[in-house]
Amino acid sequence: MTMIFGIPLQALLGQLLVGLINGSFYALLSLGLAIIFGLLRIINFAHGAQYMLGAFTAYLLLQFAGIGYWPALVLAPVIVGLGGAVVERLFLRRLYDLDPLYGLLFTFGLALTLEGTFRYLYGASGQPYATPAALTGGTNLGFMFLPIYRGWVVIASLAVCLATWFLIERTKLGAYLRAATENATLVQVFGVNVPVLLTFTYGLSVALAAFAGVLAAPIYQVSPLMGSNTIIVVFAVVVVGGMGSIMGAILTGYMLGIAEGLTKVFYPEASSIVIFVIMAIVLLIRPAGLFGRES
Amino acid sequence: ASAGGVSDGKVKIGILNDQSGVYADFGGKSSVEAAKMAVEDFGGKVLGAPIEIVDADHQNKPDIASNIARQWFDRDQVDAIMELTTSSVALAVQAIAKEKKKIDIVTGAATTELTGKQCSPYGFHWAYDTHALAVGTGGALVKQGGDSWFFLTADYAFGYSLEQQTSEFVKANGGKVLGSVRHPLSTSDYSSFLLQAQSSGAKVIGLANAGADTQNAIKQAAEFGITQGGQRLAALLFTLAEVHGLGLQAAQGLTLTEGFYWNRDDESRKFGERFMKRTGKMPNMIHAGTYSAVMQYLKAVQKAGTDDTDAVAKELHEMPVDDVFGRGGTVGANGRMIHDMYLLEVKKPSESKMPWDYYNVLATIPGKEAYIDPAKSGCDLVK
Amino acid sequence: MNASVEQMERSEPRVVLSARGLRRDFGGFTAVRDVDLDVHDRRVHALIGPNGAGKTTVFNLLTKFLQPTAGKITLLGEDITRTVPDKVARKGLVRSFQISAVFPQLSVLDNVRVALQRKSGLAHQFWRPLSALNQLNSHAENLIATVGLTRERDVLAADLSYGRKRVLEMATTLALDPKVLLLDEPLAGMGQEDIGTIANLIREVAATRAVLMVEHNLSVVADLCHHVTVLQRGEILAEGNYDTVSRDPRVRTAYMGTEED
Amino acid sequence: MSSKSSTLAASRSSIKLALGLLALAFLLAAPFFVYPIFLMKLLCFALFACAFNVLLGYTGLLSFGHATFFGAAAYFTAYVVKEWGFPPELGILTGVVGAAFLGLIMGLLAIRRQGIYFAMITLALSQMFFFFCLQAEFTQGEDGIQSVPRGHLLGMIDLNQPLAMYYTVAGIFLLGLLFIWRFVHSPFGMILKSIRENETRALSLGYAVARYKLGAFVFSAALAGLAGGMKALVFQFATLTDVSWQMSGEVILMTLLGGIGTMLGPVFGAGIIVALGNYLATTGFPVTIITGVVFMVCVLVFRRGIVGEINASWIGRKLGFNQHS
Amino acid sequence: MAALLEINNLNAWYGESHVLHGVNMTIGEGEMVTILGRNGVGKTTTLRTITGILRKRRGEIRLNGHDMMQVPLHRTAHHGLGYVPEERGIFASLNVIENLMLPPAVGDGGMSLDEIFELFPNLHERRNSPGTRLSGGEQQMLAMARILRTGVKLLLLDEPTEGLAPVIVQRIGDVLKKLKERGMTVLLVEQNFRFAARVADRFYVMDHGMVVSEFPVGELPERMDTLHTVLGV
Ligand SMILES: Nc1ncnc2c1ncn2[C@@H]1O[C@H](COP(=O)(O)OP(=O)(O)OP(=O)(O)O)[C@@H](O)[C@H]1O
Ligand SMILES: Nc1ncnc2c1ncn2[C@@H]1O[C@H](COP(=O)(O)OP(=O)(O)OP(=O)(O)O)[C@@H](O)[C@H]1O
Ligand SMILES: [Mg+2]
Ligand SMILES: [Mg+2]
Repeated sequence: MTMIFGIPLQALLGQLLVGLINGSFYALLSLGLAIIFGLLRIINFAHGAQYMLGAFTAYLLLQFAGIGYWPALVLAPVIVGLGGAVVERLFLRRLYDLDPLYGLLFTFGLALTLEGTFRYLYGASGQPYATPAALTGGTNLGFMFLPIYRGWVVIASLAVCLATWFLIERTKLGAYLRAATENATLVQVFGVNVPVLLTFTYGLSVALAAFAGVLAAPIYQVSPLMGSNTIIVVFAVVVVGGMGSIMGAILTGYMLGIAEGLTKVFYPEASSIVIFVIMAIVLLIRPAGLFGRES
Repeated sequence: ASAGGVSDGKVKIGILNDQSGVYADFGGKSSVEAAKMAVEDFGGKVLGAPIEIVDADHQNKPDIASNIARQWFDRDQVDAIMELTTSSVALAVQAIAKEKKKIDIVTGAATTELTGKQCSPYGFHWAYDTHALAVGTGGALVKQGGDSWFFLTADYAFGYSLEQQTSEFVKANGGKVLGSVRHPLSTSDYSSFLLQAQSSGAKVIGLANAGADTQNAIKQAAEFGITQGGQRLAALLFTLAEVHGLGLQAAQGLTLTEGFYWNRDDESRKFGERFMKRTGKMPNMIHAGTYSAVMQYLKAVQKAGTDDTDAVAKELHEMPVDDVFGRGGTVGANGRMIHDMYLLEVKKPSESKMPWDYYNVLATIPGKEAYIDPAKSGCDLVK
Repeated sequence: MNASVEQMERSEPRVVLSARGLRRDFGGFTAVRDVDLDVHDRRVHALIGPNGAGKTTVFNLLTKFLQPTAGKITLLGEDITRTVPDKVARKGLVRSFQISAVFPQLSVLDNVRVALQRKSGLAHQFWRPLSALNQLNSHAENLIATVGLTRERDVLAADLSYGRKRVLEMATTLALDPKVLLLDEPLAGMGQEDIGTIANLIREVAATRAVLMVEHNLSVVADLCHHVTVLQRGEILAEGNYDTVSRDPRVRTAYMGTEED
Repeated sequence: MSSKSSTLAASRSSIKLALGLLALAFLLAAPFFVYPIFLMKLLCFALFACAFNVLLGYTGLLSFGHATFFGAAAYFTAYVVKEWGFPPELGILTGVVGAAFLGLIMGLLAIRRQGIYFAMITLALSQMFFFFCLQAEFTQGEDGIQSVPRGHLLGMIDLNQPLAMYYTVAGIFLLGLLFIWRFVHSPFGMILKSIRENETRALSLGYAVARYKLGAFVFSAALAGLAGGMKALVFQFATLTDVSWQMSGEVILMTLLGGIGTMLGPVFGAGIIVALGNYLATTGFPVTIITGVVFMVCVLVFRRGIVGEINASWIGRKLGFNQHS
Repeated sequence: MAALLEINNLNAWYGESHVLHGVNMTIGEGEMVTILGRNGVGKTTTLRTITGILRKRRGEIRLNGHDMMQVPLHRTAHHGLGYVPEERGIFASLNVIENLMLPPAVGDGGMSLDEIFELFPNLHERRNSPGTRLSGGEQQMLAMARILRTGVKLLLLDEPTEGLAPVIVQRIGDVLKKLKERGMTVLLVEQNFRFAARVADRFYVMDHGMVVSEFPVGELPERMDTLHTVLGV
């Protein structure tokens, strides 16, 4: 058997794949965060809670309406995204002219409230959500046993990331969004309703988080706390990638997922802080992040 | 006047636990119900004085817990505090109770420190501890054939001590430990670790962690086909509430140790169903433990004829425990309540005949084996 | 040109700040290229050019708010190409900003005192009461009087008009007693009366030090400046005294904006 | 006119003096009416929030990792007092020095960036510290360092007497507040203020801005450490709660609620949050929901905080509280 | 000629600084009017106030008789107002085509892409480059072209010739003349006299945030002397 640093090559390949799966969630979440930050200049602390909401909405749809995984994959993001749009309309909008710190603090409060509410209603230990029948089981890839659902997660996240990237980088709507980031006033003068655009953007990014939540539901427990730990790591991912860079956020998400995965093999104790360490190093060397432009 | 030895005409018991945080399902509000059931079963009065239950949510913050504990003792004439989820809270409150000369009975926390170096003449540890869990799952499972182990260990003291104690019993019973991997607290993805566990070829994968960590690990183990592959999962700290949260689909085949199972015999079933009516769920060992602790405390007051702390503590140390939870239990000089533990296996969905019918009882671990001999506990109250 | 200017020109003033081959790229875009600049003691040197020509960028390079891509900068004989802004300031090269730079929630007096604090050695004293700063009052008040802000002494800087803010900024800049003064459009947004005051002030100040200023008010440039450098697209288009430069047809097309006479 | 304004000024300052004396009297008499442990906890958190406010309110830096200093000092104090038998005053001093040292390290990294980046970096670094505390031997993991002896202050005063402990805490609190007052209203504080107002301008005036910010950061960390060390003695334990990011969030909330950049705002903010935490414990209503809602309401409609609003109100103007500097 | 744009007693502020002090103007339909004035007298500010970018304003603005003071910023274009800012406002993250297609069409009679490329062949050549890689002149063309596509009725141009080579200035002059033939109304801010004289029907001269004089192009020669003093050139 080929060995690398005392680890069989096969196992290493498996771990790389596993890292990629993990990175899928980071990519989806940091993508939404990067969009919100890039276009709205708000650090969305509630992103983790909205991820959790996605998972819970899927769970509730199943419990109370008998709506299964596949419809929920579309419905839950729509529902949560609409909720996000309402939040933007009612509250966030008032904060755009203020120091971005207030946006951070508001969404922090929002996150606490959402998590608190769900913990109050459903307890902390989480709810089960079964893997959809079509995706149960796994295949033996030779170097590892790959649960089919995990493969689906990678594909779905890649597809959604790319679609979002396409929407923002390659369509008219995206052109408005990008132009509004550079000079919102001028885009308004051209007759584009930027406020509505911003509402849409926030809703979309929140929907991305919720989508990640639905994807996560069969893997992780559907728990009110599932977002709060993830979100801090995802912040670090976005800082490493460079805030506001969409492709940067996606790539960094996958990269750090893999980096974390490898750390779990070579030095598992450090796997929770490896991303923070990378962040500190990147900030020292390239303060604007790997893909960011210095403002 | 008829209150006799009850100091302020009332016996007040405080249930202090986590009601909104990560351990809320462990005991939480339902434990308060269990305590109230005990009061009712006792008859609502002791020595003619009314019994009152108060409760508070310590939010897992020792400072809030200690604030409440002091106020309860100093101002509200609370006579005893029970449950005390999570070790930092339990240790802090036990220290206060010791200082104030009041009784505390811990059912929520796992650390053996409570009856070890930090023991108190007025402190009791009722439902379980890390040692009992390790003996139960580690020792008993080896006897069932699970003789090679790999640990997934939460990377902090609690995880280490579970792993280390369990390893001892695995080895003591002729098994061997093939390896372990330490994962950070609150890891959400265990696939890396599970792959390592899988490739170790161990017969048993021991989960030396707690709460959401264990749940996620189990769920993902099912996904990676670990149990289908013939390996057995053993959760070192896991209760019925979490099995319920996971669902049998994901939890089937899991081995664990608890101090109570409602569907074990008629008496426990009767208790379970009464509890179910009030709370909507079946009791785990913490709920039942809290019930037992309240009950035993009231019996002790009754027997002592007073609620004076020294007298009650003396009775608590001396009286045998015999209720639905602690059958044939005894209390050591270090405050440890010694009772039988059960090695349990989670049923397949097809085997489960009714809601909450989750376990097969694999073995009963006698209390003497499960718990540290008080003489060796390190508690300086034991001479 | 007035008499005093001519008088000064006779004694050969030394170069205090000089740049050679200054260049700055932003990504692919070169904002400043091959700029050579000599700023003389006791002279007013104007840097003019169309918007976006790179004037502010040159200022940023000289004061180290930006690092040059290439080139060398010398201040009082010392190479300062790779130092940091606050150090440059402590060496005596002080700038004002194109967009008014005051401390809005401090009073006029406090604005000036903050500037005076540095040399007084009080700046780092966290153990002394604020009243320790009173020793700076008379100096500060003098400066405030010089720029004609005495009446506004206790007004918050935020409450000053735009022009008065610029005046205040001059006062804080002067408080540092700089050897070389860089002024980015010091007269922009000022009323006619302030323009007179400040123009005179600049003239006075320049009697003992070097001044480099960016200014679009050409009559003031004509009146004040001994030497004019015209920038266009990051490069020096023309140089010389005002009369020479303003007769240069390239300057007229690129900057002054009239082709006919 | 001048005589009128001077009598107004005189009556203002006498009103302020009266209010100050009233507050002092309250502080002295409080343990006879209110539960002392609760008061002490309040004072610890109030000092913590005030220390935090030095940074946010007077330097314009939002640290999302201040629990590190509070919690670390609690651990240091608890450890040296319990394991090495240090007297309480030395124990607290160890906490302060330790916190200041951590502040220096975190500050060196974080002040390289501004605004939200600064916030994120402090958050990430404090998460690293949290994991360190979780795993380090000396913190005893989730058990925490328990049963820390309070000892005798200066070898004479028995701190196990609740009142002795209370007056010690009150004294340290007042001292800390005085320190902060002096620091903020000093020539150095003036520079900090000018940096907050216009960083580039301060730089162009020749101030090594980074060093001033670092100074403020370390000072704030040290005082947070003072609060943390004190808390370890009051409660006689040090646990992970105090280094968690939720604690960092809580101190922000206290400051925001009381009034950012006001001297006494954080004290009121801390009072409300601590009281709320205690009160809600027995009502069965989840604390996080309330906390979250308070956060949102503050940001949306109440940005100046309680003291800030009072200062800006009619009464505040009359008393001259809203004057600058 | 019907008045397309009427401005009465317009005041505007940047923060606390009062920049426009009662500007009055009337632009007829199909007219091409130029505002002259030294740097900083408020020409740009006047345009920014008309578009509504500067919201701190008082007075009256009527477009086609419609009160524009209450119209939200993103609706002004739909009333037929097109704006080419002084700094051109080319978006760096969009390429030429995207920049060109960005403003939504708000009326009929906008130019087609073909017409635009015929008018500005350079843009066709560079259609796939990022907007900011263009030379200053090309950027200026792009900024104008982008508005011409939308079919607005009134074009506000801020110094379209600034920093451009004479040959491009000439081209832009031709374009403006063509637009005029099509009936487009233009309000131009310009420092370049000769250029302005070539295209404009009428002039406003501004100083200190006010209109100080107004005259038709025919009077230009006899006004030259006074203009020299007012404009300081
Ligand atoms: N940080 C930057 N990144 C990219 N480009 C920049 C940056 N700063 C300036 N530029 C560009 O460099 C050029 C010169 O800018 P600069 O501000 O120096 O001009 P200026 O001569 O001061 O103009 P003005 O008279 O308008 O102040 C401009 O084209 C500008 O867009
Ligand atoms: N954003 C701003 N904030 C504050 N003052 C401003 C701002 N923009 C312009 N001003 C001031 O308003 C006045 C008018 O500016 P405006 O840009 O309208 O002049 P202009 O006539 O267009 O000059 P130019 O020929 O240089 O373009 C000037 O004094 C300018 O300094
Ligand atoms: Mg400039
Ligand atoms: Mg202009």
